[in-house]
Amino acid sequence: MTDFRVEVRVTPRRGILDPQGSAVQGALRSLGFGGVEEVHVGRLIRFTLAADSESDALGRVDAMCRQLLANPVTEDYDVRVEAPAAA
Amino acid sequence: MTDFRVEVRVTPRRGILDPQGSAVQGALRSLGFGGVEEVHVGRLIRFTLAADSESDALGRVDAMCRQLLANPVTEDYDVRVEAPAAA
Amino acid sequence: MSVTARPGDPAITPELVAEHGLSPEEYRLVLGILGRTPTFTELGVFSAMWSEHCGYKNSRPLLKQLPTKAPWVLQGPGENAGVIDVGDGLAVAFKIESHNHPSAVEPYQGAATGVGGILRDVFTMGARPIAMLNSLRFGEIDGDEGDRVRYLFAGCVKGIGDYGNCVGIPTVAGEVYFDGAYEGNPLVNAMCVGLLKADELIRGVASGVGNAIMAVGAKTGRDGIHGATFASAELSEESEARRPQVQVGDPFTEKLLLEASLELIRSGHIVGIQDMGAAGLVSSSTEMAARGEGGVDLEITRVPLREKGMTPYEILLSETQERMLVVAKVGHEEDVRAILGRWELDAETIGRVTDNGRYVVRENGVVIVDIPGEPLVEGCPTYTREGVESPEIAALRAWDASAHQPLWEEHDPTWTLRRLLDAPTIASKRWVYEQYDSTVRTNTVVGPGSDAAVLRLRGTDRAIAMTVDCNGRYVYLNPYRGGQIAVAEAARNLVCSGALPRAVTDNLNFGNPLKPEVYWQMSEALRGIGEACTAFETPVTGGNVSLYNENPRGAIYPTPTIGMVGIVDDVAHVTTAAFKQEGDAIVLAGRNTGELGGSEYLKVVHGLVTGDAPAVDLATESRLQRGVLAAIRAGLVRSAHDTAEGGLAVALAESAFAGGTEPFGVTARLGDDIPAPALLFGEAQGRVVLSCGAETEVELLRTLEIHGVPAKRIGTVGPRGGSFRVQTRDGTIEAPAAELAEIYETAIPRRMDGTAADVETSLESEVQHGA
Amino acid sequence: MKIGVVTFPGSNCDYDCYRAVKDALGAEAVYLWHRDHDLRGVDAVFLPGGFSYGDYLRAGAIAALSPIMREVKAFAAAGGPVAGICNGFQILCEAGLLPGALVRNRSLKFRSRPVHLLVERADTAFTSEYEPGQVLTVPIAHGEGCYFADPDLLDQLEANGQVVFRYCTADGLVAPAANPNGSARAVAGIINAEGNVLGMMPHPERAVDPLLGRTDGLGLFRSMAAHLAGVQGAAHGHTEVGR
Ligand SMILES: Nc1ncnc2c1ncn2[C@@H]1O[C@H](COP(=O)(O)OP(=O)(O)O)[C@@H](O)[C@H]1O
Ligand SMILES: [Mg+2]
Repeated sequence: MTDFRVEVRVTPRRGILDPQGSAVQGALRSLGFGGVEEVHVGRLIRFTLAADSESDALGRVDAMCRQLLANPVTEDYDVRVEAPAAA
Repeated sequence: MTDFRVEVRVTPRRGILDPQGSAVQGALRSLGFGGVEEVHVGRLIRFTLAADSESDALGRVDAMCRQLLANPVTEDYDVRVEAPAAA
Repeated sequence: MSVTARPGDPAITPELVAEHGLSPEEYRLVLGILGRTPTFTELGVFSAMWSEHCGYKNSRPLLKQLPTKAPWVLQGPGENAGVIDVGDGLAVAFKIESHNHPSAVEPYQGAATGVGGILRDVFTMGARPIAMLNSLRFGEIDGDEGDRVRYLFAGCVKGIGDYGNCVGIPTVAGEVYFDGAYEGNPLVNAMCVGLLKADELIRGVASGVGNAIMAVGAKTGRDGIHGATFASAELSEESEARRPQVQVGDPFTEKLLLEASLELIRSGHIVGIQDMGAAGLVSSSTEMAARGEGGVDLEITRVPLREKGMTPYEILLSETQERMLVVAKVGHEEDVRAILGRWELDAETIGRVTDNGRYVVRENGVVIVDIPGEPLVEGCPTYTREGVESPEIAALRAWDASAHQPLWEEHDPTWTLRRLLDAPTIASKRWVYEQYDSTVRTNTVVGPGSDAAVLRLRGTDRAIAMTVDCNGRYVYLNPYRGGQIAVAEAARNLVCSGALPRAVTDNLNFGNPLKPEVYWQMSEALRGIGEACTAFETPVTGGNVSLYNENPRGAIYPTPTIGMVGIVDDVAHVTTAAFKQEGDAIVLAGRNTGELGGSEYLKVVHGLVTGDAPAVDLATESRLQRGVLAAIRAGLVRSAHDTAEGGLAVALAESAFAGGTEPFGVTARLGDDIPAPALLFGEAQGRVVLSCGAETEVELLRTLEIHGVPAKRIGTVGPRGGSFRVQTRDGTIEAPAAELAEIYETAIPRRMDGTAADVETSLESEVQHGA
Repeated sequence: MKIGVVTFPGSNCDYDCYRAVKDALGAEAVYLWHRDHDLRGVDAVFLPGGFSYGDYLRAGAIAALSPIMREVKAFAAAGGPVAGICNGFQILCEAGLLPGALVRNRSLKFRSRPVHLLVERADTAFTSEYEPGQVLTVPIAHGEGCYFADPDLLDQLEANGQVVFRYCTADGLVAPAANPNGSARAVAGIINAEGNVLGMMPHPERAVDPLLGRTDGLGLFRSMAAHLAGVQGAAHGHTEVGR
C-alpha cells in the first residue's frame, strides 16, 4: 500500500452557464486586468489515498467522482494521482 | 501577445479548519471508500490571458490573486500558466 | 410572405413530427393553418406551443370546472399571475409553478430555476415579490431508494433556499411529504406572492405597431432546449440521456432583472413585459403577440448569444434562465437601455410589433417562420377523454375502519405517537425552513412553523396570509374528496391565522392523462376543487398543470397543490398555532369521528395506504371556518391549529412544541366513544385546536355554538417542560413534552445531516453559486 | 442627521436598513449607489446585507472593490461611523476595514433563525443604548458567517475589547450549542481598533418592530443616533463658544 496524492479538478461543463465565472471576469476587468477571457470557476479536491498501485488509485478516485465529488449533469472532472516522491 | 491558459488553485490555508474537507472525508468513508486522508476542498479558477510572455502572465496573475482571487487571511494559492500548444 | 427552408435543416418526416410530440391529426391541423409543409424551425415552434405545458391540451376542458370570478379578482387565469384587490389601493399578484421534471434530473438547479421562473411571472405583472412558498414531494427517506431521495430532498431544498435567499425574497411557508409514490418523480412546486398598487398592473402584451421587442437579461445558450416538451413526457432511461438540457440559475442576475423590471414598468417607456419561461422566446413572443392582437416580426440574428453556432431553432426554443422580453414604445428604446444599464443589464432590439397578426421570424432578413399568430396560440386542439376509475383503487375505499386491528404495542398510544412524530412527513420541517431566509424585507409577521404565513401590508393595519396544501394520498383514494380537502385545509390554515380566504392558485400534478384512470383522477379532483372553491368563495386566479408525472413503476399520487391567499383585516387578529400560556383552556372545534382511511397512522404504523379519504361536508366546513374566524376577530383565541396528518394527538403536540425553546405540557381528556387509534390519530376533517384564557372559555364556546360549530373544552395547557398527557377511554398518552419534542425536531436532521447526499449537495452548490 | 445605506448590485437588505433608519429612528435615510464617488454628506454609513455580486467567488469580495468603497474607506479613516451587517460585515473584512474573514458556516448550510447575542461592549458608538452583558435576540440569515481569525489576532481583538457581540444561550452563556455557524470564540460582531467601524452577522434592522415580534435591534440604531447627536452637539457647542 502506498499513499498517493490525489487532486480532483471539477469544472462546470462546457457550454453550461457559469455565472460565477462571468462575475469573476467582470471583476477582473473592472480592476483593470485586460485580456482575460473564458473564466470558469470550479473546485479542487485534494487528499491522500492508500492504494496498491496508481491504476488502483485512479479507478477508485474515478468512482468517488461519479458518486460524490462531481455532478455528472453539470460538471466535468479530471483526476491526477501522484506517487509519493520517495515511497 | 499570446493567449496563455491560466489555472489558479486556491486552497484553505494550512492549519485552518476545513469543514468541507472533513465532510467530504466522512461522506467518502460512508460510501465505503477507505484509506482517504487529509481531504481539502478548494477553488479552481481557469481562464485565458493575453500576455507578452510567460513571466508577464505570471506576474499579472499573481497580482489578480492578491487583489481578488484569494483571501490571504484564509487561503493559499498557486498559479500555473501554460503557453498554447502551437503558438 | 414566402418562407425559406434553411440549408441543413432536417426534412420533415412523420418520424420527426412524432418526435416533436405532435399527433398525425395535430400535424394535419398545422398543415391546414400554414397551407404548406412547415419548415423545421416552424415545426419546433408548433411543437412547443402545442405541448401540454403551453397548450393545456388535456387539461383545458377540465379547468372549466373551476370558478374564476369574484369582485376582488382583478386578473384571473391567462396572465403571468393572478391578481386580487386587497384594499387601500393595493393588490396582490400570486401564482404557483412546478419544476418537477427538471428537479428529478438535477435537483439543485431544477428547484432553483423553478423559483426563478415563478418570481419572474410575478414581477412582470408589476408586483414586487414579497414572499415565496414551496410544496415538495419525495420518495421514502428510509426506503430502498433512500440515497437518491436524500439527494433529491437536500438538493431541492438547497436550490430553493440559495435562489430565494440571494434574490432577497423571504420563503415563508411550504410543505413536504415523503411517500413511495413519488419515488423517481419528485414534485417541486413553487409559489410567489407579490404586492403592487392596483393601478400599476401591467400585462404581457405586445401592442402598438412599430414598438420595439427587446430581449433583456442573460444571453441565450443551449439550455433546456425543448424543456417544454421534455416536461410533457414521462421520465425514462432515455430522458436520463438527455441530461445536458439542464438549466442553470443565476439569482444574482434575477435580482437585477427584478429591480430593473419594476423600474421599467413604472417608467412609462414600455407597454408590455414577459418572462421567457418554458419554450423560451417562442412562447413569450407568441403569447405577447396573441394578447395584443397584433403580430411580431423578429430578426433571430439579433438575439444575444452565449454560445457560437446556435441555429434559429435552438435560439427560439432555448430555455436559458433570467431572460425577459420587453416591448418598448417606439422611440423609447434608449430610455429602456439606460434603465437596464443602471442595473448592469443589456437589452437588444430583436424585432417589432406588426399589425398583420402573424408570427414572423427572419434570419438575416430571410423569412424562416411565418405562422398566423392566433391559431398558433389558441388553436392547440384540446381533448376531452373518457375517464375510468381504477378498480383496484375503488376497492381500497371499501376498507372498514371498525374492523381495524391495532398492533400489540399500540396498547400504549405513547408508542404510536412517538412513531408518528418521527415520521418525516409529520416531523418538524425546521431542517428545511432554516435554510430559507424567512425574515428579509421585514414584513414577516408569522413565518414558517405555524398554519399559514402572515405578512404585513406596510402602511395599513392589515396583513395577508398564505399557505400551500395538498394531501395526495387522499386524492389517490378519493380524488373528488381529496380535491375538496386540499381546498378546505388551505382555507382552514388561513382562518387559523386570522385571515379570510380570498383566492387560489393551483398546481395540478398528475400522471399520464392518456391513461383513463389518470384522466378520471384529474376530472374528479377538479370537480371537488371547483365545488370547494365555490363554497369558500376563493376563485382560482391561475395555476399550472404538470402531467406525465410517472416513472417506470407507475403514476404519482394525484397531487393538485392548492396555494391560497387570504386577508387579515387587522394585524391584531394574527394568530399562530403555538400555545401561549400555562393554564389556558384547550378547546376542540369540530367533531371527532372513527375515520382512519388514508391516514398517516395507517401508513406509518401498519404500512397501509387504504380506506376512503376522510369525509368533508363543505357547509359544515364553512361554518367551522366562519365560527373560528369570528372568535379570533373577537379576541377570544390565543392559538389556533387545524388538525391534519397524524390527527388530534399530533395537532396537540405541535401546538405544544411550537411556542419556543421549551415545549408546553398538555393535559387533555377525550371522552368520545371511539377507539383510541381513530380518536387520537384519525384524520377527520373540519377540526381546529384552539386555546384561550380561562376567562374567555365560555364566550369562545358560545361564539362557536352561534355559528353552528360543535365545540368543547378538552384540556389545559400545562407548564413549560411539563408532561404531555392525553387520556382516552382505551389508553393514555403520557410522556415529558420535551422528550416528544426532541423526536419531532430531530427526525429529519438525523436522517440527513452528514449523509453523502447532504455533503454532495453542499459541494455542488459551492461551484455554481458562490454560497 | 443623515444616514446612508449603500446599494450594491445584489444587496437585498438595503431596504430594511433604510426603513429601520427612517421608521424606527425617525432619521433621514438616503441610498448610496455602488458606482457613486461621494457619500452625499451623510453622517454614518450602513453596508447592508444581501448577496452583492451574487457572493460569487467569496462573499463580499467583488463588492469590496467597487467605487463607493473608496469613499467609505476615506470616510472611515476620518472617523466616520460605518456599520456592516451580514454581507456588509463580509465586505468590510474583504476591504480590509475589519480584521479576519467570514467563511462558510461549519454546518455547510445556510442558516436562518433568531439567535441570542451577548453584548460585550456597551460603550461604543453602536451599542451605548445596551447594557453590558445584556442578551439580545436578533435573526441571522447567512451561509458564510463563520468568523475566522488566527489565534494571535483573536487574542489581540479580545485584549483590545474589539469583540462587541458573541453568540450565546438565552441566559447569556457562551456555549458551543449556541454558536450557529462555528465562529471563532463565538464572535458575532467586532469593531475596529478606532471604534468607528462595526461588522456583525446578525440583522438588527430586522428586529426593530414589535409587530414582527422583536425590537432588540433598535438599540443599535438609537446608539448611533445618540453618538451622532453627541458629535454634532459637540461640534455645534464648539462653534458657539468660538462665536
Ligand atoms: N418546504 C417548506 N418550506 C417552508 N416551510 C415549510 C416547508 N414545509 C413545511 N414548512 C412549514 O412547516 C410548518 C408545518 O407544515 P405542515 O405540517 O405542512 O403544516 P400544516 O399541516 O399546518 O399545513 C408550516 O408552517 C409550514 O409552512
Ligand atoms: Mg399541510
